[in-house]
Amino acid sequence: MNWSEFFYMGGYAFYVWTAWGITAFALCWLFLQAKLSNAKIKSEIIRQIAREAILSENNADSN
Amino acid sequence: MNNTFILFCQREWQLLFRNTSNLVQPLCFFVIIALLFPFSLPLENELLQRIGGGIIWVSAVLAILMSLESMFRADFNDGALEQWLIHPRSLPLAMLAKVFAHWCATGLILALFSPILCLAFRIPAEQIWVLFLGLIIGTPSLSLIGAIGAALTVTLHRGGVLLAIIILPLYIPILIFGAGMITQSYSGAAIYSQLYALLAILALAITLAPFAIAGALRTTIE
Amino acid sequence: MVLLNSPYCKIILNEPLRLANWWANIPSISFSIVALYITALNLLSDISSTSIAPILSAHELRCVRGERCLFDGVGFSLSAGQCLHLLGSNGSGKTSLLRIIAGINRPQSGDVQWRASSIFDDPANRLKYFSAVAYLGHKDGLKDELTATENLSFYRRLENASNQTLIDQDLARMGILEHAEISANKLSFGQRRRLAFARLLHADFRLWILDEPFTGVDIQGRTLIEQICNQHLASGGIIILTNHQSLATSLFAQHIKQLRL
Amino acid sequence: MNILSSIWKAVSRGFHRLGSPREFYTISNYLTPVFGALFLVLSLIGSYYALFVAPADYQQGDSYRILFVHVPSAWLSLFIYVVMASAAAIGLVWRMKMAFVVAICSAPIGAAFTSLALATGSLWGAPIWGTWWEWDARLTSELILLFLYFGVMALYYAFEERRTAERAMAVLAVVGVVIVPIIHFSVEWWSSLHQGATVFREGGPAMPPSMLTPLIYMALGFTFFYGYILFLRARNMVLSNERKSKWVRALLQPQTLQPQGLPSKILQAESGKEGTQ
Repeated sequence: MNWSEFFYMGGYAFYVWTAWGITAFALCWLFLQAKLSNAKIKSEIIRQIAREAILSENNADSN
Repeated sequence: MNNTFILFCQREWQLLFRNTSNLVQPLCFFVIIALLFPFSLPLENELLQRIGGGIIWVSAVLAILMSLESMFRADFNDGALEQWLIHPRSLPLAMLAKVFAHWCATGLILALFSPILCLAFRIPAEQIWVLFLGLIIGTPSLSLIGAIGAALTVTLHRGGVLLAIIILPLYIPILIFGAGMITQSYSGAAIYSQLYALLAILALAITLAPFAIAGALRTTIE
Repeated sequence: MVLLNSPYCKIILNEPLRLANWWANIPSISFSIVALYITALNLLSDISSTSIAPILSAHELRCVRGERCLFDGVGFSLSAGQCLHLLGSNGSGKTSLLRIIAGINRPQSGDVQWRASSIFDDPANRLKYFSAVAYLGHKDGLKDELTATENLSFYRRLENASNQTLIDQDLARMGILEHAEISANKLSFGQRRRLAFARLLHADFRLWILDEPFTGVDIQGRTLIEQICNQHLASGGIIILTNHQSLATSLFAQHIKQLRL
Repeated sequence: MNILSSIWKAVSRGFHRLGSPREFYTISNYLTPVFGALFLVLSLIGSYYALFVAPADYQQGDSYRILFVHVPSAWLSLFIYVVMASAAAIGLVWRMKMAFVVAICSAPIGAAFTSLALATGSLWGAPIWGTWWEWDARLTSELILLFLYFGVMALYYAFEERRTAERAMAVLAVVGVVIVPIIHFSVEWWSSLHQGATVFREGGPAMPPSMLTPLIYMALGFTFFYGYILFLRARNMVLSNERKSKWVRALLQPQTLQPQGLPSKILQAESGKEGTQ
């Protein structure tokens, strides 16, 4: 199984590999975007909880 | 006569014919767009004849799309829409009447005027009749489906562009069959299959669109 | 529910979709299965239990605008001849509450009941409720191009009220008869409020929902509207209104219940 | 008869239980990794067969291997639209928040797969037709489907109030799903008007088993990928929608012991306050 002939793909190397490359890229992009927005939302909520904790402490101190 | 359909039709005609500006505007828009194409295209007789039907159909679609914007906007701004939402009368039937009256003011007038425009494209007499028939059958479903989009975007202050984005893909089958009738009749073939397809779409639109319009209004009126 | 009992599902089921290649058939089949499933489940849903209650009652209403919760746990019950006066600062959700009671919007949770059955979940009761309620919001629902009489006659025919002839009498009662043939956009704001109010006369609306009825109306107009409301309450009607000034001095003060948001 | 009604109650109770965001979140804790694993296994096996094992096509040589990527994404783009429209219809009829969340989260995934199908389709057609874009029936209906997806997403993001946006988008999705077969039908007729049947007839039993098995693996793998990403995005949306509710707070509470990303000033102020108490 010589690799160079496999990658040559019977002359259509460019089309086949760009097609598969685009698919792989699209799948990874969808996955990464989902993961990144998950992290972003979680950190937002955590920061909000922390901020409210501090606010409630200040109110507790003040009155 | 207090039948919902007649009541709403009369009211809509009263409103539309009271100021004729919103009768004339779609017509002028239709003519201007149709006349823009000859300036931008090569003017050989034979080519113009072949694409004339398609140009008239595209400008009819755009003229109807422009006139849809104002269909619910006025009623929403002065609160009439809210009164219809809380009324025992059937809202889908009222909306069917409203779209029918709106079609009479736009679609019907475009169709009646299209033979005159065909002269500008030197379309032979027999195709003029086919184009007229196609517009008469196609424009009501254009108005009905467009009214769903108008109902969805009535509360948005810049809803015009969005209306075009969400509705134009849904217009493609009507455009294909309508313009297809002319290419068929140009090559001498029978136009019945496209005619039946347009009639089928019209039947589907008349039965389902009013319920979708009523549903859309109920969801977006907050 | 409107989407449901339409011919929508019947059309999809028996329309023979002859699609070209095999993979295109899957969507229509799966969609018709879903449509069948929806209609079947809907038939099985049973209507909530009935209990003796005053004519109009609301339980635990909750409304959210964007991320803000306007009000929560709001409830009241009204019987014939009572008037509910909603009090609250600007933006406290008074208008949203009125729109929920009128049935225009659904509350996020809680329920509004007319004659002991819900106006949102029970379609038959909802129609009966709509024929008995009149909602007069900030926007008065009058078309600018039409004249006063045309506006009024449209609403009269909408309620297929046979007494078409009373239109001039009602306009005279509201003091705008001399402007009967003027198109609505030429009327002043106060005159438009009177015209919108004229719609409620001689109509068999049991429940009036008025959003600040006295704004922009002069002194005679105010006393006139108070007389009409008093007469309506005396004849067993119900009124829900919002007003910034207190109504203690008004004619129908003895009927009033207050609800602070 | 009562067996049927008991099954019916179980189904509808499960159905409604899935309706609540919290139940969905706990269930999806287990389901999401399963979908992810299934996707990886199936698509790796499928691509191995597709690239290495399947013989070269006598007519198109090796360029037909794009089929194993084009057909699954084309099929999936339509499948996602139908799932989105059914979720929208269920959301409208039963006013179920979760149904709207599923519909909204699957719209971008559908748009991604449609553009993927368009790209791979034109790449596949290029060596045969010599041009990058050919008004072929399937490619054109894919293009229209892409516009439908953009229309649905544009409508959702046009409203400020989330609740109205969900329901308006749901109505458009349901209307769209009625018109999709008509669009497909009219484009099929329209393209047959211009040129004969297209060069490659893919899909259906005409394919030899050595080509069909990898195609089925890839199609299943992509479907599980859709499920996986849909669950991820739906969980994100549930978290951000319910950020005020107690169960989200409880869920994220233990993580505040080592708060990352908090500016150091607040940290000292907090520790300083504890020190003085």
